[in-house]
Amino acid sequence: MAAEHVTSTNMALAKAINESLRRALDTDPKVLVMGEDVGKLGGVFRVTDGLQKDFGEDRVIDTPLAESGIVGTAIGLALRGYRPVVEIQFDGFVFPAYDQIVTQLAKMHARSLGKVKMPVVVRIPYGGGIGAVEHHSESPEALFAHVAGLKVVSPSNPSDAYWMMQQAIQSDDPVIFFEPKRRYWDKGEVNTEAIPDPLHKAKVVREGTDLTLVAYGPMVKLCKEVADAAAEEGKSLEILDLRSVSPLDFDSIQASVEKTRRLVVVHEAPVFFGSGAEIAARITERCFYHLEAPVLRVGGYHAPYPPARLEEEYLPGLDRVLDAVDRSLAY
Amino acid sequence: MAAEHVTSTNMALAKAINESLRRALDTDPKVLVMGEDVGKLGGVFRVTDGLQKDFGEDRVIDTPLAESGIVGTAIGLALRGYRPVVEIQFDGFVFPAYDQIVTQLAKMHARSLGKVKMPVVVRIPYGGGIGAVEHHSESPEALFAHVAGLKVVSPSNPSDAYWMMQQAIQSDDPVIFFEPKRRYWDKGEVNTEAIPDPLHKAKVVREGTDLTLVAYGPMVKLCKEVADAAAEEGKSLEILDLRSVSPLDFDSIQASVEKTRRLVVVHEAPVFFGSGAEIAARITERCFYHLEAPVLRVGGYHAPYPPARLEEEYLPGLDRVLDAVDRSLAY
Amino acid sequence: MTVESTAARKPRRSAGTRKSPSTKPELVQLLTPEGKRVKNAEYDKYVADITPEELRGLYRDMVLTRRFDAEATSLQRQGELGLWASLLGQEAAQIGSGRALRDDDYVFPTYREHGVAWCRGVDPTNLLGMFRGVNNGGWDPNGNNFHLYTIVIGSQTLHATGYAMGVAKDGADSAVIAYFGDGASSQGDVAESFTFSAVYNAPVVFFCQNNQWAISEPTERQTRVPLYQRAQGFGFPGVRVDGNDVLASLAVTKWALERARSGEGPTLVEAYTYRMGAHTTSDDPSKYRADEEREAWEAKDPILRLRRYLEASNHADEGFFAELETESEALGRRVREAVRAMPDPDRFALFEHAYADGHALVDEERAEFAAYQASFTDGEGA
Amino acid sequence: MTVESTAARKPRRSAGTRKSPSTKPELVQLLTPEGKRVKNAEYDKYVADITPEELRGLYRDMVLTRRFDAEATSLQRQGELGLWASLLGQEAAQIGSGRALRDDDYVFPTYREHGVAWCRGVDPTNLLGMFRGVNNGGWDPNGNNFHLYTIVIGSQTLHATGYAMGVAKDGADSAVIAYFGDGASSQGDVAESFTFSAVYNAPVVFFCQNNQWAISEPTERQTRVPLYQRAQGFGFPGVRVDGNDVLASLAVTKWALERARSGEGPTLVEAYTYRMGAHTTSDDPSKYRADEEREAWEAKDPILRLRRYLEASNHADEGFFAELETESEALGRRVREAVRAMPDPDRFALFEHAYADGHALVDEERAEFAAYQASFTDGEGA
Ligand SMILES: Cc1ncc(C[n+]2csc(CCOP(=O)(O)OP(=O)(O)O)c2C)c(N)n1
Ligand SMILES: Cc1ncc(C[n+]2csc(CCOP(=O)(O)OP(=O)(O)O)c2C)c(N)n1
Ligand SMILES: [Mg+2]
Ligand SMILES: [Mg+2]
Repeated sequence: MAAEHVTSTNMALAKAINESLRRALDTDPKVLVMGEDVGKLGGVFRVTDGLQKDFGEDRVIDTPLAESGIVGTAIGLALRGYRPVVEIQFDGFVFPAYDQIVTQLAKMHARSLGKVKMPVVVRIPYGGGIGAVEHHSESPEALFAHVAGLKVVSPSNPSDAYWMMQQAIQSDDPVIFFEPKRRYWDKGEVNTEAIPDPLHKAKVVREGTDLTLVAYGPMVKLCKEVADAAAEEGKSLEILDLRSVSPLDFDSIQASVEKTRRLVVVHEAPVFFGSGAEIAARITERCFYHLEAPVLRVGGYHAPYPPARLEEEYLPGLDRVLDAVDRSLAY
Repeated sequence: MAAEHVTSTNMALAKAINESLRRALDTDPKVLVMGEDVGKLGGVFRVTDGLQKDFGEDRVIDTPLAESGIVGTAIGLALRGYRPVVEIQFDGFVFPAYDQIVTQLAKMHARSLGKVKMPVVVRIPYGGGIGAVEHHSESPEALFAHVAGLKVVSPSNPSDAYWMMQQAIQSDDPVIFFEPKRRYWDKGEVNTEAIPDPLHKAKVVREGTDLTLVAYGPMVKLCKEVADAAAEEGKSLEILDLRSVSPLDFDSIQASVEKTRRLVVVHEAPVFFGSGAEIAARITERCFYHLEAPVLRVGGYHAPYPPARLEEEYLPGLDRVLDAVDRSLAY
Repeated sequence: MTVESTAARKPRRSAGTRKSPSTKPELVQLLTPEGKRVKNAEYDKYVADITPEELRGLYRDMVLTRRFDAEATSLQRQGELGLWASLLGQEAAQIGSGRALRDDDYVFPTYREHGVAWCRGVDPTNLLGMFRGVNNGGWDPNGNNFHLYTIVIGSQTLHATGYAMGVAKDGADSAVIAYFGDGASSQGDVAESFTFSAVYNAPVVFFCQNNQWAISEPTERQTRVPLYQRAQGFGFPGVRVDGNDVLASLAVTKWALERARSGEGPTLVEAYTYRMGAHTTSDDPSKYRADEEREAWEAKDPILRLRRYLEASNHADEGFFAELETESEALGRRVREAVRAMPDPDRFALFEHAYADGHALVDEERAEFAAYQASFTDGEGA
Repeated sequence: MTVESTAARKPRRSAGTRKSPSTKPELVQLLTPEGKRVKNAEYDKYVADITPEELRGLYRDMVLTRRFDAEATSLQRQGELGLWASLLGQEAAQIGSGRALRDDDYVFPTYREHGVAWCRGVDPTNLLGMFRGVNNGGWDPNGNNFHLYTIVIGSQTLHATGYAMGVAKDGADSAVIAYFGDGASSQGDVAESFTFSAVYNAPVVFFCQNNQWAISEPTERQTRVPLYQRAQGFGFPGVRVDGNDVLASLAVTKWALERARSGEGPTLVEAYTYRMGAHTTSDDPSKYRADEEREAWEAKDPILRLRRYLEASNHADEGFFAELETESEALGRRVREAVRAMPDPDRFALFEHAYADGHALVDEERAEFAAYQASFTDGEGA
């Protein structure tokens, strides 16, 4: 990233998305923002705060309370040449729209043999750690990554949130944009004149030699804490922020694992059939002779997301990840 | 299985399910069969043929054309003490019901702290190979296995179809019952007085020493052909019919892999985030020092299910599985 | 071909400003906001034999429900609850409909039916578990024929319909009632529940509390005609009742339940009411609605209205109101204490109840979790 | 509490036998089955200036569509197609509505709108690709403003609504038409499309061909009142037209499109018609419906009806019919030959178009696939 005449501002992740949406609405008249309560309220997390005021009800659209309708009409708007960015209010409420996403949004481009594009972004605040009630803390990314035709991304910090949203909106493919809701209030520098990395490329956020930690979205920050703690014990962990779940940047993971020879994948979603499974399977295939230990996974359990008072037990935390690191290093 | 006074009949897989439903309707007045066209027509595959005639419209219920409604009302009926067996007409049409399945059916027991049971079976004819149009050939099992609260099974032969359906109906948990539609017409012996194996236990359907092939549903038959072909080349393959995708019987897979030291997983579903990923990840963890080669996966590609004239290229076939076997043995 | 013509179209009316083509919808009302009893040829008979004691009972229900609700709101502010969804303003709709039910009827609530829960005899503190974060549903639905709160908007209307289909299969003459909001009316599931219940003639009452708002969206974002009219296109009657009138809510619900019981099938009741508070304690209504609106609705307060009637008709004396005040305070205290004493769940509860018949992976994960916990010297985790 | 009471309930009427509470629904008809032109105060004006040539054109459209359809059915029997969904009997509904459209209007079909495709100028052989299994949709939707066939029942009604919202945003005065069936009316998506289109006042016509059957289920399994009535509860008009009357279908659709164009918002048209053939070539209607029903509908045949009118009014002579016969045969031949010549897709088409902007995994899989294919000595795979 160029360091000259930088226009960098410190802002929270939610605000970075807000600024990114604002820029998109400003520069492309075809961009629309749609969803429940995105207008005057600015969304329950205020991510769309002020946008309706500035761009009008025709561009920033409060929709009826029906997720299938939101995505289904966004598909129609995309067919008409618009670029809708739709908000699903919480992770657990994307399922009424799942049919439209899987059978229509994901397949329309292929079905038309490339004649129609589907530049639709589906924003989903996801993950736990905010003490919410049921359906407000889930991480369903694997359910989208398995579906061809979709792209699935998740930023971990304000700068990525800003730029990945720009790129998602510019993409002619549907992008499921998972926003780490418990990091909405975390601040970071955003340089709105930077040249961003490609959307689907992973980033080494910390170099290390003993073991690779792979994460995305809310778990990247945790992994940094883990690496700090491990460093105190003399262990050098490399951290890869995947940023994209579909496609997965296996090349970057492979490069890191060929160096460290050990891999631990961390996500909030249940381990069973989660991203970690795919990463473990493919990296083991690619790095069979490099791995000193099996790829270990730290994630949610195979149980419905628990009530808030138990979520700290359910979610990967410092100790659980360190435990996996130790187990890996013990091989 | 006891061999004395056997009442064994040769019948097609579809017929075996029909007989199993008939038995359930006959023995438990709380069992209901529901779905689109399940009545007079007997379903588009005739799996429910004759049931409405014999048990009446009150037990075998033609529903409005609305999958969310079918599963949602089945949940209500289960709350009232019924045991509904609902049919989704084809794999690709389960998605309108996905919300009810994931947010309600799967979570109701946990949400109620065990106070209410959800004995609902969701029957889904799945998979390709029948030359059908779009949405009629998919294998979405991973999308259900990732969801805690559901059980996911798939029989490969008439006997298992019969018995696993009995067990699914008797289960107090929701069971997603994937029926290998291209095997509906395959015949096999069904002993209606046998003592069946546990529902979620894998079966060694062929013993071997050089490599383990793991499959379920429609791919088991293919794996047998693969093993035959490999045998001609002097390779001894062991075949495990998983029967259950959630839970997965890792103990049985591990036992086999500890013997053969090589594993290839075959399914029709896309490889990316598919069952093979979970199996590879966990078995590699369990058998790290036993495996002579990485677990290899053969399955669908990361592309929408293709038009019928291309499905043979998309689906795992004899040569593609043999190729994977060779690659594994080459390590 | 590209679309070129851009002329000729009349300027579109922005949605929400569009007026209903029909005339002003009829609103069933038995008590005016001033507490005057008005006659209604159709519905009077459903409350004809109501006694002063029963009227005081309704009043007491509303007061105690409001008191409980206020206590919950303040417990949330004190950090004892993570969230609270207040029913403030909707007491009459809930108590009126709730008291119309028979014990053997079955209720499918949203997350706001605290007043109905009260009528069913669910201990109010049980409602708080999910809002405190100690469980996702803390009562036995079959204990009081009151299903768990459902958060995914609209889902429960299908459960209610299925349950009602089961009631019909059993040959029972009980009825089922499904609560939902004005926002929920847009969900496909609600429409499907209308279709299924009509086709199977299921004994279910759809009780829509139109409290004018779905979080920040006014009802005009969901429909351009009054919601009760939705029913006729599915082949069953819909009626709009003054949801701030407990007597009317009681009468209309009784009528609808009777229809269900006698094999007439589903009915839609739209209770026209107002969410006087925020959507939940996380919400800030000042972002999207004017104070004056709330003030206008305060004049129609459901509790005040019945009190005026009770006083004017001499059905209740000072002693009653004073006693109720005491009872009210006691309820608040009891709830406060019960919530504070509510223990956190054991960490192993994570793995409980995911399945009724067990699941090998859950067993494996539980064992790993136990070993992990045991690995800490203090035996307590970090 | 358990439910004990089982008495008192009247025996339930089994669903489907329940009669509509309303009176016999009005059916807009301009041509009787006998081919007599009947007056209609409201809709006559939409076909007042229709010329004999245009009438012959409608007839020709219907005949050629039926011929094409029959050819496709027989191509399926010959193994050239994997499946065919015949429109037999629905020609008038489709040609009437299809010819009401302007070029800049946009169509969202189901999988059975071959007649509408014909009106849009989509080459009929293009429709066959997906039924042959060489693609999942073989034409450019923007080429003729005719979207791809949609198989997931009801989905396209939301796409149509969104598209129409876009038309309105553009300030264009074109309209959008969404086709769906009687069965589809039960899907939540269709209800949501009614809600969205009403709330945003979108210029869309919902055209429901009620062909009496959803595979084996009669319309009574979907609704207990006539389907056109569904619209009013969402705040827009619904009308039932004789779907076997091409003139009436044309007139009513024109009216509805005009409403859309002039900012009046959505309209529901229920075209009352009959699926004279099987659901698809995979279906066997003898399992669930009586021959007599079909025979009764044959008397109302849409093509016969217009022919009688053309003949009685001397709008067409023997020569016209003879020439059409020849054209018809030529079309059949052309379709037959085109289908037989349709090549199988290249195997690498598997990986094409999954994404517009590419996807690393698809690239990787394509490369592996290529290497795998190349590994065979014959270069052809097994
Ligand atoms: C499927 C789904 N989408 C979104 C939400 C988030 N949400 C919770 S309450 C609510 C508004 C509900 O409005 P209404 O139905 O009128 O009920 P009210 O809250 O006014 O009682 C929304 C959008 C949800 N719970 N479920
Ligand atoms: C969501 C979904 N569920 C089920 C099916 C299977 N299916 C295909 S056509 C059909 C009946 C459709 O009936 P209707 O809407 O009346 O249209 P018609 O076929 O009569 O034209 C069904 C159930 C489907 N395609 N999509
Ligand atoms: Mg509301
Ligand atoms: Mg039909």
